[in-house]
Amino acid sequence: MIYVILTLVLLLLMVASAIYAIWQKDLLYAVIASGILSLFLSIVFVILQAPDVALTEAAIGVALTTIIFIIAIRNTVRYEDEHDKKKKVKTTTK
Amino acid sequence: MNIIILILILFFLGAIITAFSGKISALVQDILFLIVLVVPAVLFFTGVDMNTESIITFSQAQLTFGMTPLSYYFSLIVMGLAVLAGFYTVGQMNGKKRKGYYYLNYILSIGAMFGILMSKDFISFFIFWEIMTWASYLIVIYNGKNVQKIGIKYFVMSAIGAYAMLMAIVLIHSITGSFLITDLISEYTGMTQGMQLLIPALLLIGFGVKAALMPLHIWAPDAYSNAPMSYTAIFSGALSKMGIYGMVIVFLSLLSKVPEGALIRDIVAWLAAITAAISTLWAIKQDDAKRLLAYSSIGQLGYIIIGVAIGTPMSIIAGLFLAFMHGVFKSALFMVVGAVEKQTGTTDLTEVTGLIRKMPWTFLAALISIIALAGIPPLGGFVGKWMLYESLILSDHFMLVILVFFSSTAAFLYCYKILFGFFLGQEEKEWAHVKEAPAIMIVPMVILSISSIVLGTYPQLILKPINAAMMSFGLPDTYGNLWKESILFNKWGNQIALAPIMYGIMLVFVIVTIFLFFRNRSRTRYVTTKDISTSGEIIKEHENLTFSRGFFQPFLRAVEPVMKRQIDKYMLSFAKGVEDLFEFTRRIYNGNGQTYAIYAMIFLIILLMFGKNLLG
Amino acid sequence: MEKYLDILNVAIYGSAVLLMLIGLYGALTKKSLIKIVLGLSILDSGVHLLMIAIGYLKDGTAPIFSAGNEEKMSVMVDPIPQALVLTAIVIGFGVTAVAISLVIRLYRHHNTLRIDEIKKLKW
Amino acid sequence: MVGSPVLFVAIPLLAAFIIPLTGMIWKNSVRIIPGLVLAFMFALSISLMGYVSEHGTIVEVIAGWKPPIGINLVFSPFTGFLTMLMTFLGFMVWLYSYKFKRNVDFEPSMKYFILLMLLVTGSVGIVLTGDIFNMFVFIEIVSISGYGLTSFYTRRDSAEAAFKFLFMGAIASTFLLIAIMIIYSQLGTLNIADIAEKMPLMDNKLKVLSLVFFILAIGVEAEIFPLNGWAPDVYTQAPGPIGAAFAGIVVKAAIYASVRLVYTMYDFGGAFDLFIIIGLITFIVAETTALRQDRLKRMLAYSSIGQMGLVMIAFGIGTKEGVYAALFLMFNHAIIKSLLFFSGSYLVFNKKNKYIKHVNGMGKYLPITSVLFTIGSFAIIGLPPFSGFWSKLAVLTAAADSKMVILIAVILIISILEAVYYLRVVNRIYFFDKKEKTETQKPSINALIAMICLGIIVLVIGFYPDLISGYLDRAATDLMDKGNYIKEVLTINK
Amino acid sequence: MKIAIILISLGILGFYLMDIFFGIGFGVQHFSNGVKDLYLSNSKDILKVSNVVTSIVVNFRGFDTLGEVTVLFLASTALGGILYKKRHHVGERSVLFPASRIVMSGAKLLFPSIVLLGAYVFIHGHLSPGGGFQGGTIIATGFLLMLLTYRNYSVSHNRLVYFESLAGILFISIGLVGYFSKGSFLENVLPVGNMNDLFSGGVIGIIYIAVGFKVAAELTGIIYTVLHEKD
Repeated sequence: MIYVILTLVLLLLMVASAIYAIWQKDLLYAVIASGILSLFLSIVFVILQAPDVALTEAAIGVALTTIIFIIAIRNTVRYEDEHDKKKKVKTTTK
Repeated sequence: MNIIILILILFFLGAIITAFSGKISALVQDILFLIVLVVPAVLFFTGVDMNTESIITFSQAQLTFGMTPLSYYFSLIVMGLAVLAGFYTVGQMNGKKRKGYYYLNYILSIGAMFGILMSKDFISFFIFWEIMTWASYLIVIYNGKNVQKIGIKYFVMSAIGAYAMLMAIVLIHSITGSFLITDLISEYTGMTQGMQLLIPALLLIGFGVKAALMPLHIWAPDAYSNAPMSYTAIFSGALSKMGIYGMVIVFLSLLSKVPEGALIRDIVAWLAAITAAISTLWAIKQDDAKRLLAYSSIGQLGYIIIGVAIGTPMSIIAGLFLAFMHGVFKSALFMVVGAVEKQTGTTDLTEVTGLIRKMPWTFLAALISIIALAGIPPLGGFVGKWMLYESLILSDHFMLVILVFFSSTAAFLYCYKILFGFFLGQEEKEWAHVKEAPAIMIVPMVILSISSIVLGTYPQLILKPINAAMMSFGLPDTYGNLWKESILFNKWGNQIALAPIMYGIMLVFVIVTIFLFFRNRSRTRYVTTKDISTSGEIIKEHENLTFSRGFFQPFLRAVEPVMKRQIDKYMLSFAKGVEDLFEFTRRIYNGNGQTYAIYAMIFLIILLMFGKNLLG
Repeated sequence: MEKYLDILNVAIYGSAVLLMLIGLYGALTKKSLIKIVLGLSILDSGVHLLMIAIGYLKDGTAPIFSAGNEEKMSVMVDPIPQALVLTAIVIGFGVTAVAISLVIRLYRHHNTLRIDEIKKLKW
Repeated sequence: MVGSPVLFVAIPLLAAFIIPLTGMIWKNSVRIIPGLVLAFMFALSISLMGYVSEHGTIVEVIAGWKPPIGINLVFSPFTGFLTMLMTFLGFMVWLYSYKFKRNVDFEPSMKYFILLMLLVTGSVGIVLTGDIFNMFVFIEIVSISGYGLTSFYTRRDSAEAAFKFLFMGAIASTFLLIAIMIIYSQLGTLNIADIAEKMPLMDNKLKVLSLVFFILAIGVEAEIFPLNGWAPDVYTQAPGPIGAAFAGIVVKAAIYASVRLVYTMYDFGGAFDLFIIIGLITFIVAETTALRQDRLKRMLAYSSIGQMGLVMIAFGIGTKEGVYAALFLMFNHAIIKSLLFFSGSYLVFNKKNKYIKHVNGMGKYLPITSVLFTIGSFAIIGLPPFSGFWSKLAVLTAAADSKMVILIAVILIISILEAVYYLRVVNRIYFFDKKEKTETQKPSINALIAMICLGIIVLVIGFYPDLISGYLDRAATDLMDKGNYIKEVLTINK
Repeated sequence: MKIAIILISLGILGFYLMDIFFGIGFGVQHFSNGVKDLYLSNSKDILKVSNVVTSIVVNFRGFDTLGEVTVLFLASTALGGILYKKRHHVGERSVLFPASRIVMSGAKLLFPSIVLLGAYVFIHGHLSPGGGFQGGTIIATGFLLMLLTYRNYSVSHNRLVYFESLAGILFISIGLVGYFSKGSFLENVLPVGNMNDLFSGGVIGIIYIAVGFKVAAELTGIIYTVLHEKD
């Protein structure tokens, strides 16, 4: 019973973070949100009796994918609207 | 080794060797070229008979080679012309660029024509047909002028024809299970009615393109005039006859067997008559000798097709006879134009004048060939045309007779134009340096002219093979009985009945000509055509006031309404419209990766929604 | 328990499909290349959840034999989808890494991340 | 038996892992080893084909588990024929690009050859494997090496092309996973033969939907119409030989996958009609688009897509003659299109946008390359006596035998367009004057050898098609015999 | 307009997907004679591997894993090709803010334990959840931590190549040994031992260790390449 509720909550959070990730204009936040999604996903995997997958998802989805996205954002633009490109250049160069 | 296969291999290997022998020396190349043309011809006339048959088996198809009486008759045209034009070619191509390329394609197309005639099944027929097409295509674009327009037009029309034929071939195969022509003929009457009409129609489209039948002729004027004249002699004389060859088979062995065939035969006959009439008008209009002859060829082919399509024994004899004659005199004329072009550098009738003294042999060849073309007795053209008229009248095709007679009469106009434009008239300083063409070019022309005369007097020389060909299609034996069919012939062995009278007329004509010539000789005076009194008006320099300009102007004005509606303009604008339409399909690929993904989603949705109905 | 199972049925499959649709929506509508790649990775997550859910068995245990449960084969959840997802996750990561490097190079080349401005190749 | 199908995968992978090590010691080894491996694969496929034609299909199991459990590789006349074709082309591509990459730095050239080798390996894997998830893995191998190879030249717009490819590929692989899972959830197996046997048990609705997802997923690699937006870009931007590799190897593998689905796994009759519809649309759209192209490689790309549409049509006819024709087309297309890509990329070498007008007058400067390009053009139009004619004839005959008259007409009409745009290029090569002063690049000796090899094959097959028709015939029989495939795989006694 | 089309098509797609998966049902098994039971029993009786996922990944479907490792290898190769630039700038990094001293020393402390954890995970892959992929990824995250923390931390490229190549060669060699001695690629050639023993499962443990090293080296390489990508 408690697992059911926990699962439901996790699924809800997952969908919410997915929507947030797509909706958010600040790509950094969006990427973090997708990392959180992966974290919840790995917990759901544990609940669904898939510990191996959960471990993989936790390591790859949460850590590596996110960091790669972040590096990409560092190398390119932080905001989805590129009107903010110049602002980004100002704020992020040291 | 079968002799037919040997000849084919000789042609194809010889073509390649000839092409590359240019690296050694030009002379070697010329000699090789002639050897490759002459040796197969000799082999053919000595070694091939009706019984030689050979089969090459592939898993997909069997290639069967052998000779029929009909193909023997056409082979006479091809081999004879190939050798004669070959000698002419060596003279004409002397010193030109890309000789290897030209020789290669020349020999390939001759070999392919020979292959077509020797094929007994449709696959080898089609293979050689296509080789002939692309080899002639490569020669049409040899000059490098307008290749994108003229060459592509020729190839597209050829492809339409060839693919129509290919479609017919695969349909035949699906029905009869065999590619053999004889199997088609034997099983044709058992097919469904739709197939009985569809297959001949498709085949006729294929043959009609090469024979320049009306809506499919649009490539011909450009292609004929753009190819080097030594090849156009073959092109018009022999290559177009391949279309006739196919048509003879279709008409005689397929369409004559079913009642519905009469409809197609009438349609084709009418189209051919219209072709003859319209292209004659166009020929009259031309100022360029090449184009003039090209249109004239289309018109002449029209007569031949009429003869073949009408389908009475007499008309078929007429058609086949005209086919041979057309090969003879039209090749000679194209050679004449080629000789003039080589010596003067142009073929514009309004530019070149008065060559009669400079190039007498060429003039002689042109004169005789033109008399033959116009159908004036006693030359060969007359015999063919007479038989054609007679057979048309006897088979109640009066409208056709009127059309044919009209165009035949109108043909005098352009005949005169070409003779007058090049050879008669004033001598110009511009052409003072012109000399007679080299002997190697003159000899073939003269031989062809002589054969025109000979065939006019002794038509039985080729009536015999024609008769054999027709008997192989189950038609009655007419050889020796032609007097029953035509009043032209007398009882004793197909002699022309009127020959003495005709020669009498001819003699009178010649005498009168000589008389007039000597009488008026003293009165001739030389004026220059470009120094005309203009009553004070200043002539612009580029304005050419040669008398050859605006020839037959009133006549052309009279027929202008007919000529305004050019079918090739419609077809070209149709092609252009189609191509512009494809500009839109191209816009589907708009470069945005996301749009492509959306296409994928829509594709998925469509499949999801209708997949059940589709897959069931 | 049947009732909860139904809830979970709707919830798990529903959220997996929802994740996929959200990911696809992001990939198909967003103009930023990074957002598109992010959408694709969310799409992948949804599919992985779907696959694991298909292999799940009611009241199942993880497919690992320990000293106690050596005979309880029938209650183990299906290990095959798990193995497949394991492979799929790693492959998905490889694709994402390549995609990100392409994004970086596109930015270097075009100085923009908008996909509708990167269309030099068309027609 | 000399060797086993598993070596087709194991040896290249081993080589791929070794190459970075040997590259540190001997720099040229990164070029030579892939060639040796590809040659080995080709030789192996020939020797196995010899074995197969005598003893029947080879089924090789992995890790000693019989087919429903373990993964198996099937080397039948059909898959073997495709393997032979692919490895041969792979070797040709290697030979062509051996010196081509000389002016490139060491590291990228090493990567190029590793990726090329694994591209071929992945394609061969797709063809040989008897397990759908394994097929997915190989498809991903092909895709990722494809992305890497496409974006090889950093100065072109290659990243854009690769990204489009990746975008489509990622979506496709997602749906491929879904399709695999639908099948697994119903039948509990991943083995193709096992699935084919159990397929009647499956619910019809799920069957339809899973096939739809499969078609979407594999269609991306097979370049069927609405999914092929990436293809022209990739062909244009990838290095010249890679275009040939895509046209000759990758697409063939994808077509194989879709054919295996429809012919073996599923038992829908309507799927064949779907093939014809999709193939026809692809054929028409691609060929009409190719007519209006002004860049050479893009034109070749659309033409290649169109030819694949024709292959789909031929497979959709569904008779043995149709399969024969389709295989013949695949063979011809692989050889001829590679020849065209090889020679074409020298004709427009060093030109930035690779416009068709850049080939003007090249006949004088690059005579052999031009002749080969011309032969290729004539062959792909289907003019006899080149090899393309026989395959076109086979397609039309097969269609006629199935009474598809309108289909024949459409194919022939579209073929005219094909002739037009190829001849336009050929005319330019020989009859136009070269305007620009840019340097032409003479083909290096190895590239010339590769091109001449392909050209000779085109001519030889044109004159004597029976050289391969035996292989084609056995392959077609093998594909049509679904029951035999299931029996061979499931009753292997290992 | 475009958005409307997309939304509609996504809606239809969602409908069909839901339709499919509700039909399949959650928590139930549709097939009776699938390969699942065969995998479970074979893993227990023949291979003596307690983690069935591991036995599937490494042995039953070992070919997939080989492909998967290849995919990673390809990804790192392709990535290197895509981001290749002529000038090498080892030592430059693109992390923006220098890490604080606490983070630095914390990372130093954590790094060995992360590596150790990773090694444990892949060594015990056949006994407990985890394995080569998971362990390799964990080790890679350890390197990631170090790379992020220390400005000048650099991983020797050659060493990565050694690890990557040797591990890959080991994997395939084991497979080939199986092929040449037992007749089938990747077939077990070692004694299987007892269940729940560290030395059980024959070659599975060795292969998983090789996979672990390879994955760790490849992922580290990927991160390293991307991280050093700077304009």
